[in-house]
Amino acid sequence: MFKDIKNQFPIFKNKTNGKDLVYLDSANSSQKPQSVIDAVSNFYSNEFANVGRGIYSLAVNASEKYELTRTNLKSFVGASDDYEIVFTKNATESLNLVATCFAEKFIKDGDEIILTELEHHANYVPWHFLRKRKNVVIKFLPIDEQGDLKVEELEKLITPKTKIISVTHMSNVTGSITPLEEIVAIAKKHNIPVSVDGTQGAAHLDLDIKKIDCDFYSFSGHKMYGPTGVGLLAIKYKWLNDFDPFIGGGGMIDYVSKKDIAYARGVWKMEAGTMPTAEVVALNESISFINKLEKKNIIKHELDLTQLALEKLKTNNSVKVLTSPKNQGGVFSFNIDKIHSHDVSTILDQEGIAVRGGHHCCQILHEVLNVNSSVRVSFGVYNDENDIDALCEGIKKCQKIFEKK
Amino acid sequence: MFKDIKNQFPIFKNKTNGKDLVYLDSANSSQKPQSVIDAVSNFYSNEFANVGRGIYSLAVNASEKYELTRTNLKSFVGASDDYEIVFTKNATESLNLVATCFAEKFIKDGDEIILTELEHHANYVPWHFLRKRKNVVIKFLPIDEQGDLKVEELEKLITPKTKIISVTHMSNVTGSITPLEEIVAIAKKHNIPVSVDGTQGAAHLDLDIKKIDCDFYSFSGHKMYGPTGVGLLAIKYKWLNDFDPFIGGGGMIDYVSKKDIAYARGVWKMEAGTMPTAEVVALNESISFINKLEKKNIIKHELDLTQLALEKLKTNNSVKVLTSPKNQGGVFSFNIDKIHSHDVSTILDQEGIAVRGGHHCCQILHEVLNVNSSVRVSFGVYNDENDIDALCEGIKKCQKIFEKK
Amino acid sequence: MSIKKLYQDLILDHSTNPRNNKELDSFNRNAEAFNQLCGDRSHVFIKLSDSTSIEEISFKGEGCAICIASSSIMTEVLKQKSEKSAFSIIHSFTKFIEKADETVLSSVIESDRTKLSSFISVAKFPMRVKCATLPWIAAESALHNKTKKINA
Amino acid sequence: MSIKKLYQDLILDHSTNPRNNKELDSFNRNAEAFNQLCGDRSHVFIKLSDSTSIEEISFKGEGCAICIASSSIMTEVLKQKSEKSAFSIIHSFTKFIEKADETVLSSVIESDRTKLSSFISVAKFPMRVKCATLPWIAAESALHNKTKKINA
Ligand SMILES: Cc1ncc(COP(=O)(O)O)c(C=O)c1O
Ligand SMILES: Cc1ncc(COP(=O)(O)O)c(C=O)c1O
Repeated sequence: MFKDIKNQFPIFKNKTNGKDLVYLDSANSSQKPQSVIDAVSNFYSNEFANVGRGIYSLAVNASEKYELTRTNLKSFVGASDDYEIVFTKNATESLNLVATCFAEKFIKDGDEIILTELEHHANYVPWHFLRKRKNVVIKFLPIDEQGDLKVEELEKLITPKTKIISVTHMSNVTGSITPLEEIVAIAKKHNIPVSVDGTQGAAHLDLDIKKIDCDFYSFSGHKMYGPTGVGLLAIKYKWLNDFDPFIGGGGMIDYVSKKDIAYARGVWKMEAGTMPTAEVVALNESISFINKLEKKNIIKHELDLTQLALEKLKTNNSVKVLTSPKNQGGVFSFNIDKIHSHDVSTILDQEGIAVRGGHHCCQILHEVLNVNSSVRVSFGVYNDENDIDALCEGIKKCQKIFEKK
Repeated sequence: MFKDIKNQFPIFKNKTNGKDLVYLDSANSSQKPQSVIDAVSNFYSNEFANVGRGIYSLAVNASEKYELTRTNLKSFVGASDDYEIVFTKNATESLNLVATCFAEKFIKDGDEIILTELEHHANYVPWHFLRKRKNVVIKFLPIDEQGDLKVEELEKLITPKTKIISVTHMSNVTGSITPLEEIVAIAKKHNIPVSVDGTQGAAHLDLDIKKIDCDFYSFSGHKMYGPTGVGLLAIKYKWLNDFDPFIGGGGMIDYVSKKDIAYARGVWKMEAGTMPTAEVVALNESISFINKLEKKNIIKHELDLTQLALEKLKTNNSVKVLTSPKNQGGVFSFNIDKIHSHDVSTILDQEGIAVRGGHHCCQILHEVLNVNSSVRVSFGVYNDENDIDALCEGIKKCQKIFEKK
Repeated sequence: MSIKKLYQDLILDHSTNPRNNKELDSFNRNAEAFNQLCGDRSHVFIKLSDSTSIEEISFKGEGCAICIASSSIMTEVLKQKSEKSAFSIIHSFTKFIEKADETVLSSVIESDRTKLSSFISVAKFPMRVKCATLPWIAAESALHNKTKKINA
Repeated sequence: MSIKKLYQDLILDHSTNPRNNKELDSFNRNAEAFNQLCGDRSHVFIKLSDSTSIEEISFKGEGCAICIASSSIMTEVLKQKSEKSAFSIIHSFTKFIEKADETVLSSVIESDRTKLSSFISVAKFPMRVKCATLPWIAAESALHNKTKKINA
């Protein structure tokens, strides 16, 4: 669908192990289009200054660009005025911010929170900290045989002690898409805020935060064709008022004396120290890149590839795809009979194919599915049918090497 | 001394308000040499992959480059095997990490910590959090009339309840350099660890962490000619073992189940989620850049400029430099009689001169010095005598505008 | 460039000799606004009569020439105004600063308009806009009887 | 390329039919090593005799072909060795893997050397080095009588 789009990504000009690069690891991090790379260089070369501090022209211009990205991100996530965008260093920091700041004010010893079996470690470890610190009880919404969340069981997990529900937008292992609106509707009945790990959703799924109506939505720049070093948090404004700051330093204060400190308000309270300036500025180009292609085209493109890949792999009896979700995005994982995922990854790499082997930071899900690890395939806008053919060939190669014996 | 060095910094090719850029705000953030800018582009264009997760070639190569920066940073700070380097998002996060992780394990209600009147908000607000959370008592080592720390009074501030001392390497307002070795010697007698805010030191002062023998040294990439989005923490290895992680997520765990989590060890424990990959990789070029010029030349260059500037400004009776430290780096601040620092900054900006007006995130110091704000001049390798002449002319212009009345 | 238009005589006059620069002996409205970016602060005191007209108004504060001049001129302009017309002037001035459009001030009486229009160049210096509007934010807040410090 | 050299017959044989792949009924040394990056784990059990020679050795673990083969071959090689020569072999093997230099193995007896040298290509795959050395790290740790799980 996106003809010649690989040309916009310089990485595909190079060979990997003598082969054309077949990049099937976008769920890990996406490659970067030239426009984003140029935005970084350009900012450093012509416009660099620290933002929000100087009042000279360079600094004013830099601050305006920085804020422009914030404004455009609001439209990108479909936020109304109720929401603000906070910049962090990655989705992981956003999720930690939510867990820590929320707990500080609203969670007491023995309270309960609900996660799911699909969660990435980034949406579990921060809550585990609270388990250590405050004896918080963590409950996991289970998945069914297809790998989809059993949303119908959510109600049963909720008690008067349930203080927050935190769920992924899409599994980074199986591609199962969470029915967020259903979950939020149930949570609302009980007045429980919902935090969404949108790291896999932001670049690959329809995103209308007003419609979802969640309280927090965390995601990462580097997974949406943007630079590393910048994370995002869409947050309902009211929480910004309620929360204490997560990290303290310059730029987030109002007034400082030896005796006391008054914090700044709104997003400023949460952005301490020199922020990832060039990264935020360049992120604006990622948004433009995605908007130009149009989300609905991206979704269709990646889904078509996923369907095609799954169909082709079905003909190979030794390939076991982990689950078959009802509602799936452009990610799936599999194992080849008797071959460990790392061996698969190493052998595919020799063919120029980049896939990730391991547990993809989802050890709980792997335990639930009773596999030690898996090979993950995830798509981006630059993938095409040739990539799938290369994958199928590569898998045969793995089998041949291991059959040899 | 560094002839034609401006050519290495593309920002100086452009005009600011029709004038050549006179950048005197390096203490805020330094401009970037072409080699650093190219390193970012190059990494994204030819070598990008997420580090530490994939086992395909691109990922392996990226991980090796990432670790190479760590290795080179160890030499850069003069670390022995006792020290490790942790990557963060900025110096502010490094300082928060130290305060939070240290306090979690070693500070209890009513304990005391010692800061100084010179500290940047980044080395005060995180400790203020503890004051709120644990009733920690914060004491401030005062400065003398010259603006230097009264180190001789440190001993008096120490009590059996003193748990840590955290001091800046150099004031980002007055340029006063802290006698770190003296302070560490006193602290050692009482078995108190010392954390150093090296944000101004790393690129501008002699740095031999073994000799200083502090426990923590926090600094930022963007102030050492490197990219935004990456901070550093040099930390004595033993603390890495003692500390719990600061932020939780992927990459910092050993093993995860629904019931419990085992954290990774060493630096890994502290690097959760996708790190500022391109930033860390490019930072290696900043180190090379500084090493090639040689620290001792940089120090001399910046000191010469500072002396020259101070001498020239002495002839202007309306200019009041805040303090005259005995041991000064390439930073100083001043006020012009009856003209507010922001007005000075705006007027200088029209002449292409970038200086910062305000309290420079050091409100306590300004209160101690009994001024509301000041104009700061700070030097980098690209400054020269012409910049000082421009500054002196610009100051006269300010005076003329305000005399007009 | 417009730097001399920014620092016009009237602004320099008011910044070096600010009028009504004190705390009122008696007041029934007050509010403080604060510019986090630069540390400027403006504390406005108002004595509102029973008929809700501004009998007296003054300010204390720290800040740049623009901020002090704006505070000083504001106290002159708002004095003796009814609460309603004060709100209207505050609103017009804020718009005027942001848009650098003098027609926005057309409803203000001429003697006031002359003073206010000396801030015409501020819009060209985006970081200074807040300096000019800070005391007005404080005044509006005071009139609304909010005493909490505002981070403008 | 060297992918076929990496997955040599001997390695594939041991990875699909690992020897001594169980927990010993009786043992007096054991340790577990863990590769955080990929989740591989190797738990080594040793029965050390009074004369400190390795009477029996076995492993349990999860991991890739390289890791399992290395574990299996290791148990064959270390069995019946004295503690001292076991340390020496562990040391040589680790060096050999890192440097891809067969001469490092010169002090190892020939029948063992043949087996160990099948890992010669691992060094060309940096991310796989840990896979090969993981069980050896566990064995060394067990011999040192450290039972704490190691994150290798
Ligand atoms: C002395 C000092 N400490 C800490 C910081 C904070 O550094 P960063 O903004 O990179 O986190 C700065 C810079 O603003 C500084 O000058
Ligand atoms: C579902 C999910 N959540 C969170 C994360 C963490 O994102 P980051 O590494 O950018 O912090 C990832 C990516 O690894 C992810 O896939």
